[in-house]
Amino acid sequence: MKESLMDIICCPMDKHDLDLEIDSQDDEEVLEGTLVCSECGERYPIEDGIPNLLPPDMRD
Amino acid sequence: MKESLMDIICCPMDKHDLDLEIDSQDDEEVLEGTLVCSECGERYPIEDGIPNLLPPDMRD
Amino acid sequence: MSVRDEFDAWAADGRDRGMEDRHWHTAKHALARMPVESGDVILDLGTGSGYALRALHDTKDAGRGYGLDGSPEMAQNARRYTDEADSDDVGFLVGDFDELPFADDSVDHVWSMEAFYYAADPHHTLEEIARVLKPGGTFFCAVNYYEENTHSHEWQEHIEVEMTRWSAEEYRTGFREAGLHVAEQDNISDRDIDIPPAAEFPTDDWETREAMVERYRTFGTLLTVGVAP
Amino acid sequence: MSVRDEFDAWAADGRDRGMEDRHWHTAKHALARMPVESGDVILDLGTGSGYALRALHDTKDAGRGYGLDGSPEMAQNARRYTDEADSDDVGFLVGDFDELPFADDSVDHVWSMEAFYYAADPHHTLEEIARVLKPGGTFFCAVNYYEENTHSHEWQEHIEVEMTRWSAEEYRTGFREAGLHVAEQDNISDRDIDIPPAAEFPTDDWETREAMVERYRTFGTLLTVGVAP
Ligand SMILES: Nc1ncnc2c1ncn2[C@@H]1O[C@H](CSCC[C@H](N)C(=O)O)[C@@H](O)[C@H]1O
Ligand SMILES: Nc1ncnc2c1ncn2[C@@H]1O[C@H](CSCC[C@H](N)C(=O)O)[C@@H](O)[C@H]1O
Repeated sequence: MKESLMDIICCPMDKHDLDLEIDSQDDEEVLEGTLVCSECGERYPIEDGIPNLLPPDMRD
Repeated sequence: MKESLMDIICCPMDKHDLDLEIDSQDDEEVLEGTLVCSECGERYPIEDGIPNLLPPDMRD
Repeated sequence: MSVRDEFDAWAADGRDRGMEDRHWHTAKHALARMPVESGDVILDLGTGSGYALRALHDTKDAGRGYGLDGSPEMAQNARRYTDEADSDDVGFLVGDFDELPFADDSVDHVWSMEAFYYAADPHHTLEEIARVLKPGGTFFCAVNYYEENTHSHEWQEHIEVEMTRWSAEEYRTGFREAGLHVAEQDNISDRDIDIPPAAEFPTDDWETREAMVERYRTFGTLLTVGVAP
Repeated sequence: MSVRDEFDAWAADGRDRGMEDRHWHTAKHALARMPVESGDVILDLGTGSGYALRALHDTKDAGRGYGLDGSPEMAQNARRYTDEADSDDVGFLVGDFDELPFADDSVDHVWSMEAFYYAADPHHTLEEIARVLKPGGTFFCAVNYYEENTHSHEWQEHIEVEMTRWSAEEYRTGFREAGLHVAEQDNISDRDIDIPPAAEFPTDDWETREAMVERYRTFGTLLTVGVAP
């Protein structure tokens, strides 16, 4: 995912802002990492460049 | 014109309500008459059942 | 020449019905898209023969429909073509696009086919439309005369009323400046017009078959739909 | 079965591309109508192979486009199909229609083709769409599965995710209840599908030619366009 996505995404549950933790990236994109809700602390994985923002109970 | 038209028409110039003066009508419609602006007093003719609500300077 | 003089002459020599026949090819598709609910009040700007109101009344159970036209002869003809069954709900009046004689928030949907560009001040006409529409009401504006349709450019030569030739983008911008949201824009293809085989070109009106195909099938009618916030 | 399990399986056996091919017949017409300006942010709900975003990017100079899908495999495929040139502006994410992970007033236009009716709570999904759209933003909702299209009714038998089968009127009412104005509704005819001559019927899929014509040419795709006030 491009970092510019951070402008418009939010926590699906409480719609608060997300913080980005980067584990790996290339010139263009974040490839692996975590999006963390600044309010509820819920953690959403970024895998193979794709953030997974499913509500936690639908994730697995 | 049907009298129900009075609900939505207004003076084209100042958008105030119009009063209806009827000269002739049948069961359904006003055929001849005058629409008079309740604010500016401008008079708009009804001829052959059709009201003429052109701004006065375009009427003739 | 005034709108009245020009179009009274058209009405007198039957061009109102001729336009109805030709405009119906694309107008019917645009009319079908209108989100008219039973009982809605419709305003038709530059109504001509009045066919659009009769169609909305018959197919969508529109409530009251009012056709405004600057030409008294057009309005008289339109009234005559509207039979008893429809005339309960469909009426005509003479008026000008620039100063609409309708109250604020009084109309559910405004329709206009091949007429908007005759407005003396189209930006003001759009403001008037935004004023009379209820919140959520739509303006379906259909034109064949517009910038991208180069085949229409010469039409101005045949008519003395000044015509506004906007591009598709200018329509979108104009709508937004007047406070209307733009919901869609489309070129509606005229698939009903009869296009002769290539061997018959040039015809009286068309140099080449390609030009005629472009005019009708590709460009067709430009529809812009605005929504009052 | 969950949306994820069902559609991960579809993505794995290539049905994403098959849908793109078939849906394009009518989707292209609906996409062409969208009033997208250069730089607009687009959201594609149930993006499948992601083709709609690539098309808007190529034809209307859309700005950033985001494809949301409940199936990680769909999102992975869509990302792979999006080449370098487009991927600057087109991205994909996994999420659910019911809880959109987008900020209020953050999106110019929402597109969804053949996906909306899989929402577990479609009324809530419409509220979410109204929430994320900027004022004046549009929701172009295209479906082949709907009440009037009787030929689609049996589709539920072949899929374990529960589908919502609204009529055209229920779409209009649902949009309005969620606070969206309804700007247009239309049946977009599929004129690209190949319909064999009468002698070849019954085919594997169709009893009669009339039924096939009705399904594709008459009913086609139901498009409902909503606008945020
Ligand atoms: N400024 C103005 N105010 C009101 N009506 C006008 C106008 N300028 C042109 N018109 C009317 O607009 C019509 C354009 S011709 C189109 C008629 C009809 N809508 C159709 O589709 O066939 C004419 O009837 C003309 O009298
Ligand atoms: N509740 C939900 N949330 C997010 N995506 C969903 C969903 N229910 C279904 N989908 C997705 O919606 C898509 C429907 S198939 C249509 C794909 C594409 N729009 C096209 O026109 O071809 C699938 O990719 C499926 O995974």
